[in-house]
Amino acid sequence: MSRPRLVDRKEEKSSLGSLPAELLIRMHDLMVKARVLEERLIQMYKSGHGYFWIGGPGEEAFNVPLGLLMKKGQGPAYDYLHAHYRQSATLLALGESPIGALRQMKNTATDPYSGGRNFAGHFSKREWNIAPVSSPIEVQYAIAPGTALAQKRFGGDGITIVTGGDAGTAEGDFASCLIWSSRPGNELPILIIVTNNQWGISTAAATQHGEKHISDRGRAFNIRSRTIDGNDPVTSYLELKEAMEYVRKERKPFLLEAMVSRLYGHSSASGANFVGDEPDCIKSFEERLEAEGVLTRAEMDALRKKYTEEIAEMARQVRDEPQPDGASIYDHIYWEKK
Amino acid sequence: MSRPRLVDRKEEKSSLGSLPAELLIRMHDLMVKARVLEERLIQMYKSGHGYFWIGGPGEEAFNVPLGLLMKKGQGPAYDYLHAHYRQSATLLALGESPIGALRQMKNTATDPYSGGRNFAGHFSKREWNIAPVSSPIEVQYAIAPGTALAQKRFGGDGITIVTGGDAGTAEGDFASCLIWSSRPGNELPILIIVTNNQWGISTAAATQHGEKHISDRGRAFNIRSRTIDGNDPVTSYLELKEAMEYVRKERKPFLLEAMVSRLYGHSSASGANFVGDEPDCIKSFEERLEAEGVLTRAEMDALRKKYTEEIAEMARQVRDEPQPDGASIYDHIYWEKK
Amino acid sequence: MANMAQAIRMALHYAEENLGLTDVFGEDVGPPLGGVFTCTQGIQSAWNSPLDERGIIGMAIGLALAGQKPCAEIQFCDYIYNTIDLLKIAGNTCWSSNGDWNVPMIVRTPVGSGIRGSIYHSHSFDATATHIPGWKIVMPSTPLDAYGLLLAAVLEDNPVMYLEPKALLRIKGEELIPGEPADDKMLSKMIDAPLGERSKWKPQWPALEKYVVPIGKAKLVREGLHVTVVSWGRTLPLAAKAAKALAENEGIEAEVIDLRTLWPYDWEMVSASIEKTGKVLYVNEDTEVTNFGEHLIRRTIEDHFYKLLAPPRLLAGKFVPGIGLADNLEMASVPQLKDITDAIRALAAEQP
Amino acid sequence: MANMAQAIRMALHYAEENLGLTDVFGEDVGPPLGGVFTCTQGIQSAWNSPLDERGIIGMAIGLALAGQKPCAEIQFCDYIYNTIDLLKIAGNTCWSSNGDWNVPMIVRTPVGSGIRGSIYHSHSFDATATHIPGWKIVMPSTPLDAYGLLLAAVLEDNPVMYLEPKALLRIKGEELIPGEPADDKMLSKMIDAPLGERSKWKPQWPALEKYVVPIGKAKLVREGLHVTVVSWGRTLPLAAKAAKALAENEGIEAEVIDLRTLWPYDWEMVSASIEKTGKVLYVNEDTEVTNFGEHLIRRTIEDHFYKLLAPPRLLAGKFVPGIGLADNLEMASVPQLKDITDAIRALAAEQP
Ligand SMILES: Cc1ncc(C[n+]2csc(CCOP(=O)(O)OP(=O)(O)O)c2C)c(N)n1
Ligand SMILES: Cc1ncc(C[n+]2csc(CCOP(=O)(O)OP(=O)(O)O)c2C)c(N)n1
Ligand SMILES: [Mg+2]
Ligand SMILES: [Mg+2]
Repeated sequence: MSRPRLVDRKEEKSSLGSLPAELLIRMHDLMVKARVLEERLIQMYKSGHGYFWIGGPGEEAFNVPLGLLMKKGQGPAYDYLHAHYRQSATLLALGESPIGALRQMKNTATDPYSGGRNFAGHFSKREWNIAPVSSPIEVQYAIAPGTALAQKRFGGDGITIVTGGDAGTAEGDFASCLIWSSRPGNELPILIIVTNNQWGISTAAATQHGEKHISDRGRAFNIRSRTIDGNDPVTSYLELKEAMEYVRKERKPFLLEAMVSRLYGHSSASGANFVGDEPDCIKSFEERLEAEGVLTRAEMDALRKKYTEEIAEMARQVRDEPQPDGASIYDHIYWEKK
Repeated sequence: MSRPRLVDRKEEKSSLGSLPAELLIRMHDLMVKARVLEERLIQMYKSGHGYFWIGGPGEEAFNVPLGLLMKKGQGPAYDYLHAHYRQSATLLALGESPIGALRQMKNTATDPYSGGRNFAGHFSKREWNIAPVSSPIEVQYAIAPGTALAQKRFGGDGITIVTGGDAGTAEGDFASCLIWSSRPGNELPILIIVTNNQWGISTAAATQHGEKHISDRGRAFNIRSRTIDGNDPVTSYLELKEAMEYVRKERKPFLLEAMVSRLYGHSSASGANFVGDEPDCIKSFEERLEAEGVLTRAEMDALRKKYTEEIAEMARQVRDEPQPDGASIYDHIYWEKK
Repeated sequence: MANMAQAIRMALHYAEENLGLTDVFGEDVGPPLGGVFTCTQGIQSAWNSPLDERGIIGMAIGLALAGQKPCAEIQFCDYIYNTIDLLKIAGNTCWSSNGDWNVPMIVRTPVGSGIRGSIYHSHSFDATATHIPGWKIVMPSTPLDAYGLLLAAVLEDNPVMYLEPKALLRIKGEELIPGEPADDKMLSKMIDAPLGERSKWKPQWPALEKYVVPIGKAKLVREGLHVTVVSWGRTLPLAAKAAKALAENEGIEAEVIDLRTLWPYDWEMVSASIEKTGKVLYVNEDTEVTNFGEHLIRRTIEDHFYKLLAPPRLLAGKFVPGIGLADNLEMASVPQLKDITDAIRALAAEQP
Repeated sequence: MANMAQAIRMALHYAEENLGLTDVFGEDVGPPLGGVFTCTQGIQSAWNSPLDERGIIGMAIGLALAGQKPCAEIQFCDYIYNTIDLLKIAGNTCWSSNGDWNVPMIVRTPVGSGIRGSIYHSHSFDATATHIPGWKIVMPSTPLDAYGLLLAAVLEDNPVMYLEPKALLRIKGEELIPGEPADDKMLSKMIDAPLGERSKWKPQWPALEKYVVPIGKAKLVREGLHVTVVSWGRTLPLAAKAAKALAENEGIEAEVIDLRTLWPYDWEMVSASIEKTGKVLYVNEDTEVTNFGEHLIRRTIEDHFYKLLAPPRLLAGKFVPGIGLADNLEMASVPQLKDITDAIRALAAEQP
């Protein structure tokens, strides 16, 4: 895989100055919060407080702006998110408390996303149009056009957002998404995102993918397509904003590929250790924030400490929460009218 | 769908003179033979000598050269064909007798392709590397990379050819074929063909496909790709030859989209009547052959008459052949060593 | 009387007008064709999709998540087998999200043999469908039930698999659908699209009424004392016919139950009948290994073993890779009238 | 002794060296990982594929058609459900072409619960696989059988589904694989890839010998007179353990059969045992509706009804949409030691 092509913003780093300091600080805050959460989840796994970890450290620079830019609410007037399992940062940026993720890690009955049934990172929140994350790779790309069609019909500016990894684009569902999103006269308001970390578990993208950029696959369908540096939160914010505005207004699809890192490997199955040889979006962002005088090192250290403590406290709380009952397996097989 | 883009040979009709008269006559002969066969199959269906017809009238100008250019034989040194259900002309061009198709139409025990089990047009001939045609649309695109990989490994110049319709490219298997054929360092010797008749049963391609040309989908994978006029046998021959030479030599994939006609509608389910408003490749080829003095009208009429009689005679023969026994349903569930 | 294809069409019309059905879609479902079996002709909300079954099921799930009420069609159930993972997702979404989301979608698909459909237009889907949790699965054998079950499906909050026995789609019913005109020629003029050019055609719908066949309720088709026959779909009318002839000619009184809903099924009715007869034959045309009828046999054994007068029997499709095109092959592969008659007779005669 | 993952690895090695196995492939099957359960570490012909199960099965079919001998892996059987149509094609190609082509391919895939795999790493595939004609289906419960069945699979001319009970992959065997060194530490040093950097690592294979467990032969794991227990995969060792304890503590003598091949299965052995005991319990962990054990019950009823001393029983997974992550959920969803013990005890005690 070649390096990301920064279509408009060329090779130079995006300038922090293109965003207000307040927003930069907010993004940084959320990125740190998300990282601390994921590191806590890993620690829980390592100390036996969960069976499996998978999550998004290394994708914060992209996932935080995504959450900030989403139109949050329930129903077709608002944005739908069909996420994959690396998007805690998006959820936090939307305003979710980290405790839900901790509960799911510990598979407690209180887990708000699955009641202790599903793995970490498998969010679901109907109240905010967060469709349930399911483990099979790429199925969300087959499903997302459905919410987008409902929105096309509804009008307004609500859009559908679907995300997944690079390796998964080899599944036919990714192609289905492109096809169903670009039917002539029935183009859908859908932002099709690929977070490309250049790995599928142990398999390097370069060994399996003949595409220079995954986003090139959109071109045959006349879908506006772009590959960006997802490790830069400023680029991510600006590119997402532009793409989302296009989708909201034109009611047409946009394919956005974000180059990101996978900072703790694939999952707990591969050890969940810090990899060290991939760009760390928080580290580089913090260097820039410090260099440009937006935040001091001390402020940033304090922030991380604050979140570490807060989330550690939540983890302690979760530890004592009850596990679901065996008999509860029969609950919710069918819908219970509310 | 826009008109075919004749990449190299622009808008002008390909010249008959670019091929020797002998070859033109041979192609014409086979095209007529194939058309007469299909029309006989339709007639058999209409007079109750078969339950279902589907086939290739309107694709002869492309399918005949394909058969002529194939390297016929068994095993990886020869070409594999993963066909769909409109390719009688390819089989005839390879040297197959029409009687097999008639037998399959009449579902006799003598049907060489399925012993009376499968629909018309569902060829299978291991001796010539013709993989069994199966009804589910597009699965051949998932399977074909397998024979191509065996050939890559084997060396030589045998290639894999896979064909299917335009509507079917919406299935994920078409995308899978592009991906598996273009793995970096493992590119496969495969000629990926789409015969685009701009319809899927009753559904116009223009209503479902945002692609200008289906062949554009190859570009993202750096697959050499082209759309040609499949109604012109000279163009088809030359383009196929070029594409096949590339695949044979370079051992890399090529995506070829041929614009063709569907002269009797989708199948017997839609009536199997002549449609009249689509280009008829035999008619236009015959006009050119006559104009350029390659064949006279009388010769061509005689040829058609000859095939009509020969094939009618075969149909009469087939009429009296036995049906398979009920008890035979248990035969060949598993392989019987030969 | 309407045939089953017309009944389905009328139900879709009633549902889009009155029950909030929003999308009827799939390959060739919209104009001009209105479905390969004409089931969706004249439906306002019918539209053609790309040729992509995974896309179709995915679209239905997405629409349902967004509050729409979609009814997707898979043109033949033979082509649904690349979507089983998505069907499983539709069936597990409510459970996996611990009751947060539901997926109120319908999948309609023609099943079974009877039209010389060869290997890929003859499949049954009973076994595979009933092995997927979270769905409700129905299969009418009469036009009136087709109408009533489809209305029930539209009113459901959960995914419903609506299986259409293709051999019965063109068979006229014996009961009027509420609102249907008594004269079928008139009905045909009103709601069947003309052959050929039809771009300006519009159906004239009769004043249909609401008629719901509750999901989960079987139908007692014929009363009898000697043996219980449980069937559904194409084989049900054959079972009824066999039972009638056996009663008239041989004094064998078979009780015939149309299961209608495969899941959750009406065990109460089946069980009561077995209680009475002590003998049960399950008939369906799916292949016989890991067959849904085998589940019903297990259930029978669990609840009735010590009172049975003979082993519960299964008559189903042969375990072969396909249904061959030639007559002899199809006849030998799936239960025919004679097979069913023989099986009932043998079971009735069976003595420990 | 080797564990099952090592046994599979050794079988693949033996087969690529001696039996013409050409391709071992799938997601993360090649270097550096050698499979998520290490089953393909050090295999010469192992290679990584794109993340595309349909492409994997399609590739295997194509390779088999071209005279290769592929062994494809689906990383978890939970992810095989979008390929059922292709599996059906692999199973029907010989029949559809009237014996013209065969498809000698293997699909290996881990199945079942036992590692807290939550909804999508706990599926069983018995029911779905046994409903597809044209395949042979095996499922070892010991490393030695894993070795012998995999060699048999490579020698087969037809598609073979090789199901790996994931809970047993890391369990050491009690019998030596022919050629395996007696010391497992030594074995591990020879054939387990080191953690971390391993790009230069090469396995040192022991001098393995040919050992074939014929497809279609079950194994009598324990003799007994009171009740027959038929199981396979994860639940088999539990059944054996339960039987042992019941014999030692309660005088209940259960005969335990490891079916090993699900299709075509060894009815001769099962039938003879039922003949002897008059009571049979089928245990598996797939969901219990339209379950392969229900087929075996039907078969039992057909052949043994009048001589049975109690109804044949099924103990299987609960019919819920998934296996939940939390301990309590997994334990409540699929048979555990206690459930099996209770079921054997109850059946042994059952009196008409
Ligand atoms: C259909 C399916 N196949 C296989 C898996 C096992 N699996 C889980 S994650 C993964 C790799 C995904 O790679 P990518 O799409 O690039 O996403 P990433 O994890 O890198 O973010 C695989 C193969 C799965 N979950 N679903
Ligand atoms: C998987 C699958 N879905 C649906 C069908 C039913 N069907 C048969 S042919 C056809 C249209 C195919 O159109 P296209 O791919 O363009 O090929 P053409 O018939 O036009 O040559 C459809 C939908 C099928 N055979 N297989
Ligand atoms: Mg990745
Ligand atoms: Mg077409």
